Amino acid sequence: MDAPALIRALALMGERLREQKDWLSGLDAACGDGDHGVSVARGFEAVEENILAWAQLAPGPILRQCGRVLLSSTGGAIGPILATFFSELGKACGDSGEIDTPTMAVMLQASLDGVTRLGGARPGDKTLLDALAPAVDSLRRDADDAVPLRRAMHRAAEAAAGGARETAGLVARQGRARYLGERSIGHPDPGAHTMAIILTAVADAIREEEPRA
Amino acid sequence: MDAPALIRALALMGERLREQKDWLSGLDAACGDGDHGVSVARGFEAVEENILAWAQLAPGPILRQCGRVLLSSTGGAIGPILATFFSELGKACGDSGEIDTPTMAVMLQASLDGVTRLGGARPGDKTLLDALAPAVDSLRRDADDAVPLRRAMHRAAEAAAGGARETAGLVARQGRARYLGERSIGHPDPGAHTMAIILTAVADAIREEEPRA
Amino acid sequence: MKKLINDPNRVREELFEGFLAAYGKQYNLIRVGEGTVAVRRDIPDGRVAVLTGGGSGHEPLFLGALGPGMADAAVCGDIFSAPSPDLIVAGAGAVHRGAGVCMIHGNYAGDNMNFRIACEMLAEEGIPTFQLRVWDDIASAPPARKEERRGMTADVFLIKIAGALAERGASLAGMVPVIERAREYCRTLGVALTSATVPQTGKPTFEIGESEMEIGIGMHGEPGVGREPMASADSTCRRMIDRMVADLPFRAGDEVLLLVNSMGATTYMELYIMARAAHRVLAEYGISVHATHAGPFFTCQEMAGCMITLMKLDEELKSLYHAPAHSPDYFLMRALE
Amino acid sequence: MKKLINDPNRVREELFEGFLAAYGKQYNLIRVGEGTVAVRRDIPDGRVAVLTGGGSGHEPLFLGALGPGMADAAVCGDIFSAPSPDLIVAGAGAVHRGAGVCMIHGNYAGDNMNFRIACEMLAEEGIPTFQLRVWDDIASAPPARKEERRGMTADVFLIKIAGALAERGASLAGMVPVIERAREYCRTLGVALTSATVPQTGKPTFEIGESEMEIGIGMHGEPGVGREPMASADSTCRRMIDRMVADLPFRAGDEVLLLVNSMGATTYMELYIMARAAHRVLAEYGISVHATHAGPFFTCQEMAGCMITLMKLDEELKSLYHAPAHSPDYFLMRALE
Ligand SMILES: Nc1ncnc2c1ncn2[C@@H]1O[C@H](COP(=O)(O)OP(=O)(O)O)[C@@H](O)[C@H]1O
Ligand SMILES: Nc1ncnc2c1ncn2[C@@H]1O[C@H](COP(=O)(O)OP(=O)(O)O)[C@@H](O)[C@H]1O
Ligand SMILES: [Mg+2]
Ligand SMILES: [Mg+2]
Ligand SMILES: [Mg+2]
Ligand SMILES: [Mg+2]
Repeated sequence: MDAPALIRALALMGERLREQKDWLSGLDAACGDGDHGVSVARGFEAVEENILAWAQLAPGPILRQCGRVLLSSTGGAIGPILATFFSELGKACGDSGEIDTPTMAVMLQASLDGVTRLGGARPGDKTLLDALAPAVDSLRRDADDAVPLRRAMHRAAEAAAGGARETAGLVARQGRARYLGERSIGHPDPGAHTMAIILTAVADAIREEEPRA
Repeated sequence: MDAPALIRALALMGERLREQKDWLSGLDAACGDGDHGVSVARGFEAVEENILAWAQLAPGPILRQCGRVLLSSTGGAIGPILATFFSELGKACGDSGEIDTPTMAVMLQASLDGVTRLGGARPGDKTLLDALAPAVDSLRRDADDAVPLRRAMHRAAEAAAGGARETAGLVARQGRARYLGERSIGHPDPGAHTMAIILTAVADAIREEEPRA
Repeated sequence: MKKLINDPNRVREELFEGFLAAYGKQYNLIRVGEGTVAVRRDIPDGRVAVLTGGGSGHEPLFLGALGPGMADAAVCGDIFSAPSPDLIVAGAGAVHRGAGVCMIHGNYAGDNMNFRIACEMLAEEGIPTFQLRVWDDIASAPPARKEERRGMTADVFLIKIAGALAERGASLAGMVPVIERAREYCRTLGVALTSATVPQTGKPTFEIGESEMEIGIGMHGEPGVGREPMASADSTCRRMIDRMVADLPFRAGDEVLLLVNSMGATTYMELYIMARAAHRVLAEYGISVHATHAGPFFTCQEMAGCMITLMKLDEELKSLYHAPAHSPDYFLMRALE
Repeated sequence: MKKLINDPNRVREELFEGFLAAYGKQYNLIRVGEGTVAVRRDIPDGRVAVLTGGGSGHEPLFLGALGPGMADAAVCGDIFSAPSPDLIVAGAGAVHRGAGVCMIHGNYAGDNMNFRIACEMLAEEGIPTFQLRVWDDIASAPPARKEERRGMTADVFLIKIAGALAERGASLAGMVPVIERAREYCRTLGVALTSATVPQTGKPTFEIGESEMEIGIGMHGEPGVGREPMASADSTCRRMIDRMVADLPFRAGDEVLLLVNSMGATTYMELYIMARAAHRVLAEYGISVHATHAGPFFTCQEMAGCMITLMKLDEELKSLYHAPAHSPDYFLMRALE
């Protein structure tokens, strides 16, 4: 995955998050304050305004810039979380112009650690981590088996989507939802679904003719 | 009309005003703030609590005491108006133990002047004066014709009731109703109906065996 | 009717007792007699006393105006009805320090008559009084019949001016022309979005449609200019300011105090947005705002709506506005020099 | 949704501009950069700066707390959402006078993370900070997990204490134990009668039945102890005070500050009646009330409900409470000695 593919991924996730805006806000209304989809869409709108200016940059700087823009324009708890997710991806990516499966595994692991440090959440707390963690595990396995990035990324995205769906069975222990305790069971976590949409967009943006690892 | 008859009249008007409380408040709701009946009933409730203590007094002092009690417990615009009405009746009555038609005419005229001085209203302004003024005219005619008080008082009360009904056709120029201007036409004035009820109770409390003038 | 009260027929007494519990100690306030009269203890001798009052249910006014440099006595009638003369006489008697009592109240039939009777009774006791009837609502009568206009939030500024004059030792006669000029310089207009509920009856004060508003409406729903469709804060505020400016008239170069009053349930968000609009429209007229006060001062239970008061300033009124003052519900705290 | 606003998506900017128009001149407040950060100009050198902030829509907090002896900077996020780190950094940078910045904000996930990132960014610029997360709502978590409790009206008292310490030249490190003790001494509990409408969406923050109330409910409708039938002010207040007293616990002989907060559309009548009940119940516990503040301090649009905050006082905190202070929306004005 190179810079142009990354730019395509950012545009694709922005578009899809805008389409799912009301659905995501609806999920947040069940256990929170119902603004999640609106906040995320607002963040990626700001990203889209900046994308052209980043076209010449390497993947690392693009991801770090994306993190900074999300930090100042998303709002809510999801703002700093997504900002940390993208800036940690960018830091771990360094200056390489091409991201392969092993690099992406290291990058996703770094973002998982960053978000955990920021919010103090753990897998099972019914947060975005419950989509990110399975994606990281899947990608590390595929990196060990030298699976090419497009397939590896799709399997990671599916793991994330599965994780997001499974959050419905969990009791929330972070954010506004935690105040419902048991009553949060039955409602999936909006942040986890946002993460699944992001990772799926990354996978879909990787072109077929990637050189086999 | 002697002191016991006056006491009977006060009790009778209190009872009737309490029965008509909601009707009177309803009239006030049309052009005002809907509290007229409640205020008047509250005032006469306080009068009833004091009536026994006044049984030994002459009519003048009873009326003045009644005015003082209404002043402190009725509230709203009607409080001071009724208080002035009763205290002026009491002042004009002096110490005489017996009220005949000429004395009642002088007393009602005095109360009309007192209420006019207090509120600055004139007949035709759609206020309580539009019931009191016709009653005063009727009583003064009957005083000249030496009509006995019971009959004279009933005719005065009828004149007041007629005046109260006719206020529906007037444009309010006093109190809250005046802010409606033309829109107050079609709604009778609650204060005028209260005055009619008061004068009717006075008439009904006068016993048949009053010595013919 | 969902309200945090106890017996609806005892709200007047209970809110009064709660106010005294909250601020009595801090402001040297005591109850006078059985009724609902609160007075300040530490009023210096020989000084004019300032008394205000009216129906309860409009809090913070009138109790919230008690304090140094503001009101010395507050007399509260039942919810929405004038206090009786003997309550007013009791309050005036308790704060009279030999120089007379200046009474400030809204221009309503019940208030006018009860205060007038009280003043007559006080005169018989040798206590001189002056009765300032406040008539700042431009919607309730044309300029030619100003004396018929309802009293709204101008009380807040007029109590401040009277309190400052009294604090400076002015005589009752000396205060009259200044507070009458201040009254003349005040114009108010309100806009209502929803009505409110009367605690004792649970009934609404008036009816208004889901998407309607009414400019000029009275505090208890007395009709104003007429119902119209909801409009934006900017356009509504412009129309209100235009009418007030034309009414005095305010002229370019004038300096004013601006009060943006919540009628009970209006958010500060809306008050700040209306203040923003007011500042812009006044600037277009070349009228400068000396100070702004936004918040709930004179309310009507949980009514949603906003009242704007403008008071023209001259040098004397400006210095009286800045005189030190302190009261429980932030009535024009000592402004920063 | 009937509100006096313009474009629902610009309420944050417009209420901010209105606030600055109303009080900017009077309190030497200026805007910092493009966002919604208001800071005081006249902060002496070498003094710790006090910064507060959070989502808009809760006015008067956080803007209304700006002023001498109170907050030096207020950073406002969108309606009900935390301000971004770069806004916080801009505000802190503008008021830093060499002795660091003390940040006071509610204990919400978004606020905690954004303020934490901002503090890390400021540390890189050599500006020391202390982040006081306010967690006074006893309904949101058991005493053992206090750090998970939501922040409510205790901000009002804590900003006053921090502002007084800074005014007296305390160092940042020196302030920490005092404001942490003050936080420890604060307990809050709310009761909601109605929900409110979010301006941008026109949707209600939560649903509640016609004859229901909920004790312990969060500002945006986060569930509390549970729905129950409407009850009288006295019985509701007693249950709230009982739980708060048991939680600290407050003991006989303690002296407290009492705040009776309107959540947006609650009448002063109800606040005074709740204050009356609070004073009586506290007296039964032998707990004395040093001072009471009733009014709208921390609201949620036009939500009807009441929040009670108790803060235990010791001699140091009492003298800091009495330190001079002045702010636009009457945040604990200089209390009368
Ligand atoms: N401590 C945390 N760690 C990781 N994710 C979190 C944390 N707290 C909240 N989240 C994520 O944030 C999402 C809520 O975002 P948002 O609605 O913007 O927050 P809020 O409106 O409560 O400020 C949740 O669905 C959850 O996935
Ligand atoms: N100036 C006045 N002179 C005589 N009667 C008046 C005057 N103003 C009002 N009233 C009478 O008072 C009645 C209203 O009484 P009430 O409802 O108690 O007043 P409010 O509620 O407006 O204080 C009117 O029906 C009218 O008859
Ligand atoms: Mg949310
Ligand atoms: Mg009436
Ligand atoms: Mg009335
Ligand atoms: Mg939010």
